[in-house]
Amino acid sequence: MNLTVRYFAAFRELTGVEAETVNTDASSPSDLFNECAARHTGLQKFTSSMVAVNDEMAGWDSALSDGDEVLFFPPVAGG
Amino acid sequence: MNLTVRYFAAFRELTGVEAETVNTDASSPSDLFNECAARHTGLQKFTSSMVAVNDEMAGWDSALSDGDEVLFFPPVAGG
Amino acid sequence: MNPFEISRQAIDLAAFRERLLDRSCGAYVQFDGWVRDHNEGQQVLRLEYEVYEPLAVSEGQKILEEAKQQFGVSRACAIHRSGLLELSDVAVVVGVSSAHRGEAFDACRYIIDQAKIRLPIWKKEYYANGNAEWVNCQRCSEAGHDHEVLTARARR
Amino acid sequence: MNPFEISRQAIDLAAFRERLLDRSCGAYVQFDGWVRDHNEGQQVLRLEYEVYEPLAVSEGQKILEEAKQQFGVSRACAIHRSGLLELSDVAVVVGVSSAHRGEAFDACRYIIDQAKIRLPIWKKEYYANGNAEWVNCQRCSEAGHDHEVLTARARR
Repeated sequence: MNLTVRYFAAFRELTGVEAETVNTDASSPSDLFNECAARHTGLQKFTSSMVAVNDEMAGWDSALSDGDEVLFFPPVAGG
Repeated sequence: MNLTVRYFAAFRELTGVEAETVNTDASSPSDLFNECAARHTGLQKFTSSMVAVNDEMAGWDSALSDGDEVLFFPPVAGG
Repeated sequence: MNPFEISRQAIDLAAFRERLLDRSCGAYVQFDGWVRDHNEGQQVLRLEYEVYEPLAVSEGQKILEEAKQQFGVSRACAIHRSGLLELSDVAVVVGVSSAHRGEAFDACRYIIDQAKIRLPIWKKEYYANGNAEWVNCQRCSEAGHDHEVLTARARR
Repeated sequence: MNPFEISRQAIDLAAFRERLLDRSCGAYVQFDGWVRDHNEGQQVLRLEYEVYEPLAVSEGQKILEEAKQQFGVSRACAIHRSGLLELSDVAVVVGVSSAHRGEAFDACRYIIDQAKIRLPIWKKEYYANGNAEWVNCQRCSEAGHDHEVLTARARR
Protein backbone atom coordinates (compact mmCIF):
# COMPACT_ATOMS: atom_id res chain seq x y z
CA MET A 1 0.00 0.00 0.00
CA ASN A 2 1.03 3.61 -0.47
CA LEU A 3 1.15 5.96 2.50
CA THR A 4 2.18 9.55 3.04
CA VAL A 5 4.46 10.14 6.03
CA ARG A 6 4.94 13.59 7.54
CA TYR A 7 7.62 14.58 10.03
CA PHE A 8 7.34 17.45 12.48
CA ALA A 9 9.72 19.66 14.43
CA ALA A 10 12.77 17.65 15.61
CA PHE A 11 11.73 14.69 13.42
CA ARG A 12 11.68 16.93 10.35
CA GLU A 13 15.10 18.31 11.20
CA LEU A 14 16.56 14.86 11.94
CA THR A 15 15.34 13.39 8.65
CA GLY A 16 15.64 16.54 6.60
CA VAL A 17 12.25 15.58 5.16
CA GLU A 18 8.89 17.23 5.63
CA ALA A 19 6.79 14.63 3.84
CA GLU A 20 7.45 11.48 1.81
CA THR A 21 5.38 8.86 0.02
CA VAL A 22 6.25 5.29 0.90
CA ASN A 23 5.21 1.93 -0.43
CA THR A 24 5.06 -0.42 2.53
CA ASP A 25 3.52 -3.48 4.11
CA ALA A 26 3.85 -2.01 7.62
CA SER A 27 0.94 -3.23 9.72
CA SER A 28 0.99 -0.36 12.21
CA PRO A 29 2.44 3.12 12.77
CA SER A 30 5.00 1.46 15.03
CA ASP A 31 6.22 -0.83 12.21
CA LEU A 32 6.17 2.06 9.78
CA PHE A 33 8.25 4.20 12.12
CA ASN A 34 10.89 1.47 12.36
CA GLU A 35 11.06 1.24 8.57
CA CYS A 36 11.50 5.00 8.33
CA ALA A 37 14.13 5.00 11.07
CA ALA A 38 16.10 2.38 9.10
CA ARG A 39 16.14 4.75 6.11
CA HIS A 40 16.77 8.00 8.02
CA THR A 41 19.89 7.90 10.16
CA GLY A 42 19.29 9.56 13.53
CA LEU A 43 15.51 9.17 13.54
CA GLN A 44 14.44 7.47 16.74
CA LYS A 45 11.17 7.24 18.60
CA PHE A 46 11.52 9.12 21.84
CA THR A 47 9.37 8.29 24.84
CA SER A 48 6.02 10.04 24.48
CA SER A 49 6.34 10.56 20.75
CA MET A 50 2.85 10.53 19.24
CA VAL A 51 1.30 9.51 15.97
CA ALA A 52 -1.75 10.74 14.09
CA VAL A 53 -3.44 9.11 11.13
CA ASN A 54 -5.51 11.28 8.81
CA ASP A 55 -5.56 14.14 11.32
CA GLU A 56 -6.75 11.99 14.23
CA MET A 57 -4.52 10.98 17.12
CA ALA A 58 -3.88 7.24 16.79
CA GLY A 59 -2.28 4.39 18.72
CA TRP A 60 1.13 3.08 17.68
CA ASP A 61 -0.50 -0.33 17.11
CA SER A 62 -3.53 0.85 15.14
CA ALA A 63 -4.24 -0.42 11.62
CA LEU A 64 -3.12 1.35 8.45
CA SER A 65 -4.90 1.52 5.10
CA ASP A 66 -3.80 2.40 1.62
CA GLY A 67 -3.73 6.16 1.13
CA ASP A 68 -3.43 7.00 4.84
CA GLU A 69 -1.48 10.06 5.85
CA VAL A 70 0.64 9.21 8.90
CA LEU A 71 2.00 12.06 11.05
CA PHE A 72 4.99 11.41 13.29
CA PHE A 73 5.18 13.80 16.26
CA PRO A 74 8.21 14.11 18.51
CA PRO A 75 7.40 14.82 22.19
CA VAL A 76 5.16 17.88 22.31
CA ALA A 77 5.89 20.98 24.36
CA GLY A 78 3.12 23.54 24.09
CA GLY A 79 2.52 26.37 26.49
CA MET B 1 -11.16 52.23 82.22
CA ASN B 2 -12.30 54.12 79.17
CA LEU B 3 -12.42 52.40 75.78
CA THR B 4 -13.54 53.35 72.32
CA VAL B 5 -15.75 50.81 70.58
CA ARG B 6 -16.29 50.85 66.81
CA TYR B 7 -18.94 48.89 64.93
CA PHE B 8 -18.68 47.87 61.28
CA ALA B 9 -21.08 46.94 58.51
CA ALA B 10 -24.03 44.92 59.90
CA PHE B 11 -22.98 45.70 63.50
CA ARG B 12 -23.07 49.42 62.77
CA GLU B 13 -26.51 49.08 61.22
CA LEU B 14 -27.83 46.92 64.07
CA THR B 15 -26.63 49.32 66.77
CA GLY B 16 -27.11 52.50 64.75
CA VAL B 17 -23.74 53.55 66.15
CA GLU B 18 -20.42 53.94 64.39
CA ALA B 19 -18.30 54.56 67.47
CA GLU B 20 -18.90 55.07 71.17
CA THR B 21 -16.80 55.68 74.26
CA VAL B 22 -17.53 53.36 77.15
CA ASN B 23 -16.44 53.22 80.76
CA THR B 24 -16.11 49.55 81.64
CA ASP B 25 -14.44 46.90 83.74
CA ALA B 26 -14.69 44.32 80.96
CA SER B 27 -11.67 42.03 81.10
CA SER B 28 -11.76 40.95 77.46
CA PRO B 29 -13.29 41.86 74.10
CA SER B 30 -15.71 38.99 74.70
CA ASP B 31 -16.95 40.53 77.99
CA LEU B 32 -17.06 43.94 76.39
CA PHE B 33 -19.15 42.65 73.49
CA ASN B 34 -21.68 41.17 75.94
CA GLU B 35 -21.95 44.51 77.73
CA CYS B 36 -22.50 46.28 74.42
CA ALA B 37 -25.08 43.68 73.34
CA ALA B 38 -27.01 44.31 76.57
CA ARG B 39 -27.21 48.01 75.67
CA HIS B 40 -27.90 47.60 71.94
CA THR B 41 -30.95 45.49 71.17
CA GLY B 42 -30.31 43.14 68.27
CA LEU B 43 -26.54 43.12 68.53
CA GLN B 44 -25.29 39.55 68.71
CA LYS B 45 -21.98 37.90 68.07
CA PHE B 46 -22.31 35.74 65.01
CA THR B 47 -20.04 32.76 64.45
CA SER B 48 -16.77 33.95 62.93
CA SER B 49 -17.20 37.52 64.05
CA MET B 50 -13.77 39.02 64.64
CA VAL B 51 -12.27 41.64 66.90
CA ALA B 52 -9.32 43.97 66.51
CA VAL B 53 -7.67 46.07 69.20
CA ASN B 54 -5.76 49.17 68.15
CA ASP B 55 -5.72 48.10 64.51
CA GLU B 56 -4.36 44.60 65.20
CA MET B 57 -6.45 41.46 64.98
CA ALA B 58 -7.01 40.17 68.52
CA GLY B 59 -8.44 37.17 70.34
CA TRP B 60 -11.83 37.43 72.05
CA ASP B 61 -10.11 36.60 75.33
CA SER B 62 -7.17 39.00 75.03
CA ALA B 63 -6.50 41.69 77.66
CA LEU B 64 -7.80 45.27 77.42
CA SER B 65 -6.13 48.44 78.63
CA ASP B 66 -7.36 51.93 79.31
CA GLY B 67 -7.59 53.92 76.08
CA ASP B 68 -7.80 50.90 73.76
CA GLU B 69 -9.81 51.16 70.58
CA VAL B 70 -11.82 47.97 70.13
CA LEU B 71 -13.20 47.14 66.68
CA PHE B 72 -16.11 44.70 66.37
CA PHE B 73 -16.29 43.01 62.98
CA PRO B 74 -19.28 40.98 61.82
CA PRO B 75 -18.36 37.96 59.63
CA VAL B 76 -16.25 39.24 56.76
CA ALA B 77 -17.03 38.64 53.09
CA GLY B 78 -14.38 40.05 50.80
CA GLY B 79 -13.80 39.08 47.17
CA MET C 1 3.28 51.09 44.94
CA ASN C 2 1.82 48.87 47.61
CA PRO C 3 1.40 45.22 46.54
CA PHE C 4 -1.99 45.16 48.26
CA GLU C 5 -4.33 48.05 47.64
CA ILE C 6 -7.88 49.13 48.33
CA SER C 7 -9.33 51.13 45.46
CA ARG C 8 -12.39 53.34 45.33
CA GLN C 9 -12.16 53.50 41.53
CA ALA C 10 -12.55 50.86 38.84
CA ILE C 11 -9.45 48.65 38.68
CA ASP C 12 -7.14 49.25 35.71
CA LEU C 13 -6.33 45.64 34.84
CA ALA C 14 -3.70 46.43 32.21
CA ALA C 15 -1.75 48.57 34.67
CA PHE C 16 -2.18 45.90 37.33
CA ARG C 17 -0.73 43.20 35.08
CA GLU C 18 2.28 45.40 34.21
CA ARG C 19 3.35 45.22 37.83
CA LEU C 20 3.58 41.43 37.69
CA LEU C 21 5.71 41.24 34.52
CA ASP C 22 9.06 39.54 35.09
CA ARG C 23 11.37 38.13 32.43
CA SER C 24 12.41 35.31 34.71
CA CYS C 25 8.81 34.12 34.94
CA GLY C 26 7.16 31.62 32.63
CA ALA C 27 3.78 31.56 34.35
CA TYR C 28 1.19 34.15 35.32
CA VAL C 29 -2.09 33.36 37.07
CA GLN C 30 -4.77 35.96 37.65
CA PHE C 31 -8.00 35.70 39.58
CA ASP C 32 -10.79 38.25 39.15
CA GLY C 33 -13.83 38.38 41.40
CA TRP C 34 -16.75 39.74 39.38
CA VAL C 35 -20.04 41.15 40.59
CA ARG C 36 -22.52 38.40 39.76
CA ASP C 37 -26.16 39.00 38.91
CA HIS C 38 -27.48 36.49 41.45
CA ASN C 39 -26.77 34.98 44.85
CA GLU C 40 -28.69 32.20 46.56
CA GLY C 41 -31.72 32.61 44.32
CA GLN C 42 -31.90 36.40 44.59
CA GLN C 43 -31.43 38.75 41.66
CA VAL C 44 -28.60 41.13 42.53
CA LEU C 45 -28.64 44.65 41.09
CA ARG C 46 -25.43 46.04 42.57
CA LEU C 47 -23.35 45.76 45.67
CA GLU C 48 -21.35 47.72 48.14
CA TYR C 49 -18.08 46.89 49.84
CA GLU C 50 -17.31 48.37 53.20
CA VAL C 51 -13.60 48.14 53.97
CA TYR C 52 -11.76 48.97 57.16
CA GLU C 53 -8.75 50.12 55.22
CA PRO C 54 -5.88 50.32 57.76
CA LEU C 55 -6.28 46.71 58.78
CA ALA C 56 -7.32 45.42 55.35
CA VAL C 57 -4.11 46.77 53.83
CA SER C 58 -1.77 45.42 56.51
CA GLU C 59 -3.49 42.03 56.62
CA GLY C 60 -3.60 41.91 52.79
CA GLN C 61 0.15 42.49 52.63
CA LYS C 62 0.70 39.73 55.16
CA ILE C 63 -1.27 37.30 52.98
CA LEU C 64 0.79 38.22 49.89
CA GLU C 65 4.03 37.72 51.81
CA GLU C 66 2.85 34.36 53.13
CA ALA C 67 2.05 33.25 49.58
CA LYS C 68 5.48 34.28 48.31
CA GLN C 69 7.20 32.48 51.18
CA GLN C 70 5.12 29.31 51.07
CA PHE C 71 5.03 28.81 47.32
CA GLY C 72 8.24 30.52 46.23
CA VAL C 73 6.60 32.69 43.60
CA SER C 74 8.33 35.80 42.26
CA ARG C 75 5.61 38.42 42.49
CA ALA C 76 2.14 38.67 44.00
CA CYS C 77 -0.19 41.68 44.00
CA ALA C 78 -3.86 42.30 44.69
CA ILE C 79 -6.38 45.12 44.58
CA HIS C 80 -9.77 45.08 46.31
CA ARG C 81 -12.53 47.55 45.57
CA SER C 82 -14.48 49.55 48.11
CA GLY C 83 -17.73 51.40 47.63
CA LEU C 84 -20.58 50.79 45.20
CA LEU C 85 -20.11 48.31 42.35
CA GLU C 86 -22.28 47.45 39.39
CA LEU C 87 -22.81 44.07 37.70
CA SER C 88 -19.68 42.72 35.97
CA ASP C 89 -17.41 45.16 37.79
CA VAL C 90 -14.17 43.68 39.06
CA ALA C 91 -14.42 43.48 42.85
CA VAL C 92 -10.99 42.03 43.43
CA VAL C 93 -7.99 41.02 41.34
CA VAL C 94 -5.09 38.80 42.40
CA GLY C 95 -2.03 38.28 40.18
CA VAL C 96 0.92 35.95 40.68
CA SER C 97 3.96 35.43 38.46
CA SER C 98 6.53 32.68 38.89
CA ALA C 99 9.01 30.52 37.02
CA HIS C 100 6.56 27.60 36.75
CA ARG C 101 2.81 27.29 36.74
CA GLY C 102 2.09 24.92 39.63
CA GLU C 103 3.13 27.31 42.34
CA ALA C 104 1.50 30.27 40.57
CA PHE C 105 -1.89 28.51 40.68
CA ASP C 106 -1.41 27.45 44.30
CA ALA C 107 -0.28 30.89 45.47
CA CYS C 108 -3.10 32.71 43.64
CA ARG C 109 -5.69 30.41 45.19
CA TYR C 110 -4.17 30.76 48.63
CA ILE C 111 -4.30 34.55 48.40
CA ILE C 112 -7.95 34.78 47.39
CA ASP C 113 -9.03 32.10 49.88
CA GLN C 114 -7.28 33.89 52.74
CA ALA C 115 -8.44 37.32 51.61
CA LYS C 116 -12.05 36.20 51.77
CA ILE C 117 -11.83 35.02 55.36
CA ARG C 118 -9.28 37.37 56.93
CA LEU C 119 -9.71 40.85 55.52
CA PRO C 120 -12.07 43.28 57.29
CA ILE C 121 -14.24 43.71 54.21
CA TRP C 122 -18.02 43.38 54.12
CA LYS C 123 -20.30 42.97 51.16
CA LYS C 124 -23.84 44.24 50.98
CA GLU C 125 -26.00 43.01 48.14
CA TYR C 126 -28.85 45.08 46.76
CA TYR C 127 -31.67 42.97 45.36
CA ALA C 128 -34.30 43.44 42.68
CA ASN C 129 -37.03 43.22 45.39
CA GLY C 130 -35.71 46.35 47.10
CA ASN C 131 -34.02 44.58 50.00
CA ALA C 132 -30.35 44.65 50.84
CA GLU C 133 -28.38 42.14 52.84
CA TRP C 134 -24.91 41.78 54.31
CA VAL C 135 -23.42 38.62 52.87
CA ASN C 136 -21.70 36.16 55.13
CA CYS C 137 -18.30 34.68 54.66
CA GLN C 138 -17.78 31.61 52.56
CA ARG C 139 -16.23 29.77 55.48
CA CYS C 140 -19.46 29.84 57.47
CA SER C 141 -21.51 28.51 54.59
CA GLU C 142 -18.92 25.89 53.77
CA ALA C 143 -18.71 24.77 57.38
CA GLY C 144 -22.46 24.33 57.27
CA HIS C 145 -23.17 26.70 60.15
CA ASP C 146 -26.61 28.11 60.54
CA HIS C 147 -27.19 30.67 57.90
CA GLU C 148 -26.64 34.01 59.53
CA VAL C 149 -28.62 36.52 57.61
CA LEU C 150 -28.02 40.08 58.64
CA THR C 151 -30.89 41.82 56.99
CA ALA C 152 -31.00 45.56 56.72
CA ARG C 153 -33.26 47.77 54.70
CA ALA C 154 -31.56 49.32 51.73
CA ARG C 155 -30.69 52.92 52.40
CA ARG C 156 -30.82 54.02 48.82
CA MET D 1 -15.09 32.80 17.04
CA ASN D 2 -13.49 29.51 17.92
CA PRO D 3 -12.96 28.95 21.68
CA PHE D 4 -9.52 27.50 20.90
CA GLU D 5 -7.30 29.35 18.47
CA ILE D 6 -3.80 29.33 17.11
CA SER D 7 -2.48 32.83 16.47
CA ARG D 8 0.49 33.97 14.44
CA GLN D 9 0.15 37.48 15.89
CA ALA D 10 0.59 38.83 19.40
CA ILE D 11 -2.42 37.93 21.56
CA ASP D 12 -4.84 40.77 22.34
CA LEU D 13 -5.51 40.03 26.01
CA ALA D 14 -8.23 42.64 26.46
CA ALA D 15 -10.21 41.23 23.53
CA PHE D 16 -9.62 37.71 24.83
CA ARG D 17 -10.99 38.56 28.24
CA GLU D 18 -14.11 40.15 26.71
CA ARG D 19 -15.10 36.75 25.39
CA LEU D 20 -15.17 35.29 28.88
CA LEU D 21 -17.38 37.97 30.44
CA ASP D 22 -20.63 36.62 31.82
CA ARG D 23 -22.96 38.33 34.27
CA SER D 24 -23.83 35.04 35.90
CA CYS D 25 -20.17 34.48 36.79
CA GLY D 26 -18.48 35.60 39.99
CA ALA D 27 -15.06 34.15 39.22
CA TYR D 28 -12.56 34.46 36.41
CA VAL D 29 -9.21 32.67 36.31
CA GLN D 30 -6.63 33.35 33.64
CA PHE D 31 -3.34 31.62 32.98
CA ASP D 32 -0.65 33.18 30.76
CA GLY D 33 2.43 31.34 29.62
CA TRP D 34 5.24 33.86 29.17
CA VAL D 35 8.50 33.47 27.29
CA ARG D 36 11.07 33.16 30.07
CA ASP D 37 14.69 34.32 29.76
CA HIS D 38 16.16 31.03 30.95
CA ASN D 39 15.58 27.28 30.90
CA GLU D 40 17.65 24.63 32.66
CA GLY D 41 20.58 26.95 33.16
CA GLN D 42 20.63 28.28 29.59
CA GLN D 43 20.00 31.90 28.70
CA VAL D 44 17.10 32.02 26.25
CA LEU D 45 16.98 34.82 23.65
CA ARG D 46 13.75 33.94 21.88
CA LEU D 47 11.74 30.93 20.89
CA GLU D 48 9.73 29.44 18.11
CA TYR D 49 6.54 27.41 18.23
CA GLU D 50 5.78 24.96 15.49
CA VAL D 51 2.11 24.02 15.48
CA TYR D 52 0.28 21.41 13.45
CA GLU D 53 -2.80 23.53 13.30
CA PRO D 54 -5.62 21.21 12.11
CA LEU D 55 -5.06 18.78 14.96
CA ALA D 56 -4.03 21.39 17.54
CA VAL D 57 -7.33 23.21 17.04
CA SER D 58 -9.55 20.12 17.19
CA GLU D 59 -7.69 18.67 20.19
CA GLY D 60 -7.66 22.09 21.89
CA GLN D 61 -11.43 22.31 21.55
CA LYS D 62 -11.81 18.84 23.01
CA ILE D 63 -9.78 19.88 26.06
CA LEU D 64 -11.93 22.99 26.58
CA GLU D 65 -15.11 20.91 26.31
CA GLU D 66 -13.78 18.35 28.77
CA ALA D 67 -13.01 21.13 31.25
CA LYS D 68 -16.52 22.57 30.93
CA GLN D 69 -18.08 19.14 31.42
CA GLN D 70 -15.88 17.99 34.28
CA PHE D 71 -15.86 21.20 36.31
CA GLY D 72 -19.18 22.76 35.28
CA VAL D 73 -17.69 26.14 34.39
CA SER D 74 -19.57 28.59 32.18
CA ARG D 75 -16.96 29.60 29.64
CA ALA D 76 -13.48 28.46 28.67
CA CYS D 77 -11.27 29.82 25.89
CA ALA D 78 -7.62 29.59 24.94
CA ILE D 79 -5.21 30.99 22.37
CA HIS D 80 -1.77 29.54 21.60
CA ARG D 81 0.87 31.36 19.58
CA SER D 82 2.78 29.96 16.65
CA GLY D 83 5.95 31.31 15.07
CA LEU D 84 8.75 33.36 16.58
CA LEU D 85 8.34 34.89 20.04
CA GLU D 86 10.47 37.31 22.01
CA LEU D 87 11.08 37.44 25.77
CA SER D 88 7.98 38.31 27.81
CA ASP D 89 5.66 37.59 24.89
CA VAL D 90 2.50 35.70 25.79
CA ALA D 91 2.85 32.18 24.36
CA VAL D 92 -0.51 30.91 25.54
CA VAL D 93 -3.50 32.26 27.41
CA VAL D 94 -6.30 30.25 29.04
CA GLY D 95 -9.38 31.92 30.52
CA VAL D 96 -12.22 30.37 32.51
CA SER D 97 -15.29 32.04 33.99
CA SER D 98 -17.74 30.40 36.37
CA ALA D 99 -20.17 31.08 39.18
CA HIS D 100 -17.62 30.19 41.88
CA ARG D 101 -13.84 30.24 42.08
CA GLY D 102 -12.96 26.65 43.01
CA GLU D 103 -14.03 25.14 39.72
CA ALA D 104 -12.57 28.06 37.73
CA PHE D 105 -9.10 27.36 39.19
CA ASP D 106 -9.46 23.61 38.64
CA ALA D 107 -10.69 23.95 35.05
CA CYS D 108 -7.99 26.48 34.11
CA ARG D 109 -5.28 24.24 35.47
CA TYR D 110 -6.72 21.18 33.74
CA ILE D 111 -6.75 22.99 30.39
CA ILE D 112 -3.14 24.17 30.51
CA ASP D 113 -1.90 20.82 31.87
CA GLN D 114 -3.66 18.91 29.10
CA ALA D 115 -2.66 21.42 26.42
CA LYS D 116 0.99 20.94 27.27
CA ILE D 117 0.92 17.18 26.84
CA ARG D 118 -1.71 16.64 24.13
CA LEU D 119 -1.44 19.40 21.54
CA PRO D 120 0.84 18.91 18.52
CA ILE D 121 2.92 21.97 19.37
CA TRP D 122 6.71 22.05 19.62
CA LYS D 123 8.92 24.66 21.17
CA LYS D 124 12.42 25.48 19.99
CA GLU D 125 14.54 27.62 22.26
CA TYR D 126 17.29 29.85 20.88
CA TYR D 127 20.15 30.35 23.33
CA ALA D 128 22.72 33.05 23.95
CA ASN D 129 25.50 30.61 22.96
CA GLY D 130 24.11 30.31 19.42
CA ASN D 131 22.54 26.90 19.86
CA ALA D 132 18.89 26.02 19.55
CA GLU D 133 17.06 23.09 21.03
CA TRP D 134 13.64 21.47 20.82
CA VAL D 135 12.24 21.40 24.33
CA ASN D 136 10.68 18.23 25.64
CA CYS D 137 7.32 17.89 27.24
CA GLN D 138 6.84 18.45 30.93
CA ARG D 139 5.46 14.96 31.38
CA CYS D 140 8.74 13.33 30.38
CA SER D 141 10.75 15.45 32.79
CA GLU D 142 8.23 14.98 35.58
CA ALA D 143 8.13 11.23 35.05
CA GLY D 144 11.89 11.29 35.43
CA HIS D 145 12.57 9.73 32.06
CA ASP D 146 15.98 10.09 30.56
CA HIS D 147 16.40 13.59 29.32
CA GLU D 148 15.77 13.48 25.61
CA VAL D 149 17.63 16.34 24.08
CA LEU D 150 16.88 16.90 20.45
CA THR D 151 19.62 19.26 19.50
CA ALA D 152 19.56 21.08 16.22
CA ARG D 153 21.71 23.90 15.00
CA ALA D 154 19.94 27.21 14.88
CA ARG D 155 18.94 28.02 11.33
CA ARG D 156 18.93 31.75 11.78
